[in-house]
Amino acid sequence: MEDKRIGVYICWCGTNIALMVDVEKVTREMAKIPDVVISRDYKYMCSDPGQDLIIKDIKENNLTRIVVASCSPRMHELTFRKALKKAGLNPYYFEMANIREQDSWVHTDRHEATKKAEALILAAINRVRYHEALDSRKVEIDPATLIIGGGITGITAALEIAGSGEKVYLIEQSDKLGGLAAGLDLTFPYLYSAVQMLRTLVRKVNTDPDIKIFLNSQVEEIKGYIGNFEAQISSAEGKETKLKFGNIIVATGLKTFDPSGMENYGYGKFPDVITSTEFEKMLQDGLIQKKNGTEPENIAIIHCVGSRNKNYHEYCSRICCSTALKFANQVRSQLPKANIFELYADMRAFGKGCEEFYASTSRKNIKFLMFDQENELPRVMESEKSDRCDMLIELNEKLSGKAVLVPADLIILMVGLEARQDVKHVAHATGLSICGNQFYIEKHPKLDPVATTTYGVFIAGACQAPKDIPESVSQAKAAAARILSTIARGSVEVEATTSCVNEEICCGCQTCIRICPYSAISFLEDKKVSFVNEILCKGCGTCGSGCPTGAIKCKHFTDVQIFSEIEGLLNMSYSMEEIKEA
Amino acid sequence: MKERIDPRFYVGLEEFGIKTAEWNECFHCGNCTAICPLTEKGVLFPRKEIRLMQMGLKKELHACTEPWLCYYCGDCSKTCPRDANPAELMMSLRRYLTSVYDWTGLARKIYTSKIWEYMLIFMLAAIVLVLYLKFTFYPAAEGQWIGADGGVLINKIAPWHRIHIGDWLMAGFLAFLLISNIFNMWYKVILSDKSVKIPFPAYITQFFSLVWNFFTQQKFNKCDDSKIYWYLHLFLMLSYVSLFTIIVFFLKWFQTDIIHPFWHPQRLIGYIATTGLFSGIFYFIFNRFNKSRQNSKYSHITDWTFLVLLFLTTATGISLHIFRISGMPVATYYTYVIHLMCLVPMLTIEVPFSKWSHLAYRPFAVYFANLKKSAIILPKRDS
Amino acid sequence: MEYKPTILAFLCNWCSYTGADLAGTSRLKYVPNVRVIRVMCSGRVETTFVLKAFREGADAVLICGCHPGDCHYHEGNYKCLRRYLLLQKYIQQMGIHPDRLRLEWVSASEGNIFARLIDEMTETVAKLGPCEVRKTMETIM
Amino acid sequence: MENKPKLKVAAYWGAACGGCSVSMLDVHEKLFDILALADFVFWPIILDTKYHDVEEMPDEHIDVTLFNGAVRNSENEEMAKLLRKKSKILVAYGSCAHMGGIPGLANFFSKEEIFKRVYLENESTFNPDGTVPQPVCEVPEGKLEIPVFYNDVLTLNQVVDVDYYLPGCPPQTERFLEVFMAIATGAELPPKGSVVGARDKSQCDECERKRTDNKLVKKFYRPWEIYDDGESCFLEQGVICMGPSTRSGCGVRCIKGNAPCRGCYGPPPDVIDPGAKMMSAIATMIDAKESDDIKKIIEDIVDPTGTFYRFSLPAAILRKKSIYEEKY
Repeated sequence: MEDKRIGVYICWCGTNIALMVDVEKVTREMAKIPDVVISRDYKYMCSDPGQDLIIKDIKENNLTRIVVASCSPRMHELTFRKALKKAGLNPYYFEMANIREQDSWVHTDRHEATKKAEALILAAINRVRYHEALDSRKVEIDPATLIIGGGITGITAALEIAGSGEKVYLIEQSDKLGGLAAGLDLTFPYLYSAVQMLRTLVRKVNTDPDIKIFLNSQVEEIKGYIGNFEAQISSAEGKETKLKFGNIIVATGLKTFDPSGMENYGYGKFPDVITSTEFEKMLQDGLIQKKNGTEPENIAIIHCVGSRNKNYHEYCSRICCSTALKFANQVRSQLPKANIFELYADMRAFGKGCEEFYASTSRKNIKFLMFDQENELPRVMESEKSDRCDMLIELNEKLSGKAVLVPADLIILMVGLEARQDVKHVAHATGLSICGNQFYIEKHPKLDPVATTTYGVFIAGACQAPKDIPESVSQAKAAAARILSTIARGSVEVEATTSCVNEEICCGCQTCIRICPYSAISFLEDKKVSFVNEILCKGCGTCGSGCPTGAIKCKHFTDVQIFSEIEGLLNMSYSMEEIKEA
Repeated sequence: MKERIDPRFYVGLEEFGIKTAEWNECFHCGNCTAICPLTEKGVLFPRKEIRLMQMGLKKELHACTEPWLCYYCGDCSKTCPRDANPAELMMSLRRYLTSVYDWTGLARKIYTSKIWEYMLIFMLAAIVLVLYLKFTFYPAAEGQWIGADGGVLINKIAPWHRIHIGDWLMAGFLAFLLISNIFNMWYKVILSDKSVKIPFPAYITQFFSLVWNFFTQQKFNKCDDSKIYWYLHLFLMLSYVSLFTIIVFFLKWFQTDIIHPFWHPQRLIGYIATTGLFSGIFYFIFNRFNKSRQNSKYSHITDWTFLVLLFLTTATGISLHIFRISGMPVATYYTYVIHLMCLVPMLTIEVPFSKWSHLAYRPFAVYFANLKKSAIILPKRDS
Repeated sequence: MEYKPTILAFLCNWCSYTGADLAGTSRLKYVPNVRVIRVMCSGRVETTFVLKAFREGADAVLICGCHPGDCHYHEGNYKCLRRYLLLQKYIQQMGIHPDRLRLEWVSASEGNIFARLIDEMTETVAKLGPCEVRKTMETIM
Repeated sequence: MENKPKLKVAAYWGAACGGCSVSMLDVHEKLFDILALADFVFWPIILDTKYHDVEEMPDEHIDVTLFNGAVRNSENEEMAKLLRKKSKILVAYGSCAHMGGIPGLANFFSKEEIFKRVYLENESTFNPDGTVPQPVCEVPEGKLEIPVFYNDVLTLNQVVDVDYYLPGCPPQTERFLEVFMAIATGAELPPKGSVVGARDKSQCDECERKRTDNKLVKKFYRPWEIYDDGESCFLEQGVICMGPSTRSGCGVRCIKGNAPCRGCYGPPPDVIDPGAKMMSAIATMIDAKESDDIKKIIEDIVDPTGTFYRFSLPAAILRKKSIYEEKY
């Protein structure tokens, strides 16, 4: 075994780490560890000068292993691996200690935090000793792309990709393209017609030779990996199609919240309590009227139905406020005499032109009444004959602190957005993770919002979180651009941390074969041993811990690596115990 | 019972100076309440009134004493980020509330239509003229009209007891209206507010605040930056009240044939009061002209009418005095009638129906507000 | 000085480790007794690792994975659950208190849950006192 | 050939059942070949040599010592140390010396518990004065000393440095012969510390039973609880078989005898703790997703430690029960 020359680099992250961890002390301590040739601290390791520092040291002091203690590896592991590569060192001769997200940011006792940092770094040093050189593999990219979801996001992405002559498969569950946008009349804040907008887009998609559309269809399961996916598409008529493609865009969007569960709004009980979706339909048909066909005199628009409320969804659905303002405008122009009430919890008219839209709307004698999500929500009640209106809304008006009654003949519930029922199915098929709100999780919330942790799978539009049309469209184009760039390159590098079988040891018990979720392991009848297809393997390591002979090695997560990590973490904490006793 | 929102409430209130375009802009940041020197626990104006306006909660608004507690320093309007001009809303609300308290409905007419206002003024003036011609004597050539001291024998022209009868009729009339309106106010502010219940003793214990505020207007003092405004306002008010009492109750002593020496209280008080009135009037007129002060930026027609009438009354009053001591019977005769023709409409219109009524409503508002404070607050929401 | 237990935690990369990071990015505070080892999937956590941890002096071992059904690798977390339950039986046989080994599901969005979990677990383990396994193994007679 | 000095061989047993010695004697007629190459200088069960004879030998006088049995008391340890000193090559012979073996299961109990059970509570023991062995006791004739009974059972390499391990309970005589001959004929020896007389691949490699990849288990059985079909993999029948994490070399004897492997041959290379490895593997085979279902299935594994560590407890990561047992 070649001698280990380890370089340890500890990041201040400005004050983020240095405030809670005594970086200089840790640096000194680490220098004492055997095999550690260099131990440095630096303001921002991830910065270019920071990386150059490492590269320089590797070259000058021919370091063979690098440990960086800074933020989460989920943040910068790749950054530093690249640096190692630059320096001509195998990128996997690197280990990271997370002393920011899991130390300096979460602890309040500087001494303790410093001790913890030492333990974490020691563990990393221990571990990196046993790291082995791995080479990341290149895989060819199938230029076709699968887009799940034929909403405005999916359509835009499809057009974008097909626009540069690449094949696109567009899967839509329903019988027509357009998604939620297809249900809209006008769009806020400039009151363009959504219908017209979509019509042109859909026409383009339908006529584009590079786009193959599957209506009433859904993805059964997706096999493979970036560049070489393979999927089973089944249509409502039970027609099965096999597709091959290199990348996936998930643009499944969201569905509107069903208010039937909220008895206080009496949806379903009162005929003239309708959802925003139903009202859009009404507007598309061009006539605002009650179920009995007469014209409503008092129209109440209730915001945040199912949104920003602990009992339903805590998040803000983002589109409802501006839509409600749009409604107010449309009602005002159709029924100049009508009394219009907006019952809102908070007016969130963010985004270009929307605050102005709110201001102009508020000057059209529209009553903005605030309710309190914490307190009782507004309650719709039957009215007396004497009230001269069909319904009354009981409301604790927040700004005045008065309990009041709001007359209403037509009540529009601004229903929020929520995950579709099949979100889990799609997540499993595509290997995406779902957050607490059942939205797909992006790779990085700020720096990489359309990529996901699964290579070759991108998310765009509302399925990642509620979004309005411009946001969805720009995400669609972003995702498309990402894919086009990989197609242009023709191949991509993928992780090397897979499993492999030591044929000298494997006894062919075949325990591992069913363990693998990607059926990457097969049994070689001739040799009587198991074999891992490293292209299919995604490196979860479950087979390794299921193998009774120790024949399966999980690269980069080997027993000995983890053992040494454990020793590092605990011995340090033991010496701490002794310190305490002393 | 919860009050129902009335989106049309604001309709027709523009006449009082309630500018929808302004208060509608308010988005309730609360700066006005924060800056107001009079805001205290339980009295959170002017945001409250704006909100009630926006929501059209009539009952709630009528139960408000706050407009009367505001002395229009205008800080709220200065700091308002939306130019919702709360101060002016409070001013306009005072006009509106005056009309609300007034059961005859005349106040609303006067505030909302010039025609009505002037018609009333001229009608009253006419009545005065007729009565004057009927019950007084023209100083014809024959007969002795000049006294030994060279002053006009005014009681020969307009005998004080006859005038006195007129005074009393008027005073009675005013008193009746004013008191009944105050009862109306009490009903709207205290009785119809189900959330409070006033223990009777409070009425007595708080009575002092009524009197005290009537004379000192110390609240007013708290909110003004330049003291001069408050002093002049107080001076004017006191001069007005003293003259009013003298004329209504001590006319015999005030309207004499003999000319007292300059230092005689009768004359002295007269002069001081006149100065008080004049300085006040001129100061206010000046303000309303150059709009330097926030509270004089916007002038309702009735504000002008009031000032003009008051000015004329004072002016004619003092010139009447001058003509008398300088022994000019005819001038005295005519001036006297003009003086009455200004005075009577001024009082009859302004005191019960218009601006002048605030001299009663303000202290009562403070009184009622204190009553409410001292009262046990019952749970706000009826559930 | 009051006794501070050491908890060794195995977190799966996709849910729990991300959740722990979230606790950091949202600046939640928890006790500094936990030492985290990142594995790609809770399915990788082998009985050997847990025993090793106790042997090396961990007072408690925590395994966190994605919620059932949410595993990034489909079913790794179920495999982990099975191992965990068998281990529980084994360590109890070896005289280790069951509370010293825990399996919890922490999703990528549950930073707060992770933080609370660490605090609460530290408390329970602190009540148990130091884990004597390491000492036991070191003493011969 | 003639003038080549004979190999000096010693054999000793620590805490053992004697099976190992028998496995050596099972060479039958091959004994002559052995004796042709070697002299036994010390072997208590067949030669009347005494400890002091060994003590008198010069260091490294013995070429090979085959030490079987675990280290349980001071005598075992003393002799292990002595023989180490006197031998060139020390071989841990059999499971007990290798991993503690069956006696190692005593690590479940403390010395006190064991004495209590054996000398006081044992139904067949009559011991009214409750006498328990004392290392030293005074008798009229003078002072009596017996070895000190340790609290733990130890493997040989836990007390002395071991050159080779010859696993098995007992080791197969053929394997013994192979190894012995290799040493005797001066063939090239594997690196120190390696396991000899066993293959790297584990049992399944030699096992003739039918195996598929379907190792999902809905219920575990102990061997007598089911009718073994005699041909399909024990694991697939739900019988826990240590075969996968046990070296082959025994010629899959137990399995051939329709009994699942118990793991006496010890773990394949790189496996630190065969029990743990096997536990890990067995757990993944459980065919259930809900905790309660899984627990139910696990209930059938009545005694995990006894099952997975039958021969290897003292060599395991947790080599004994925590003496500071926690109450719950």
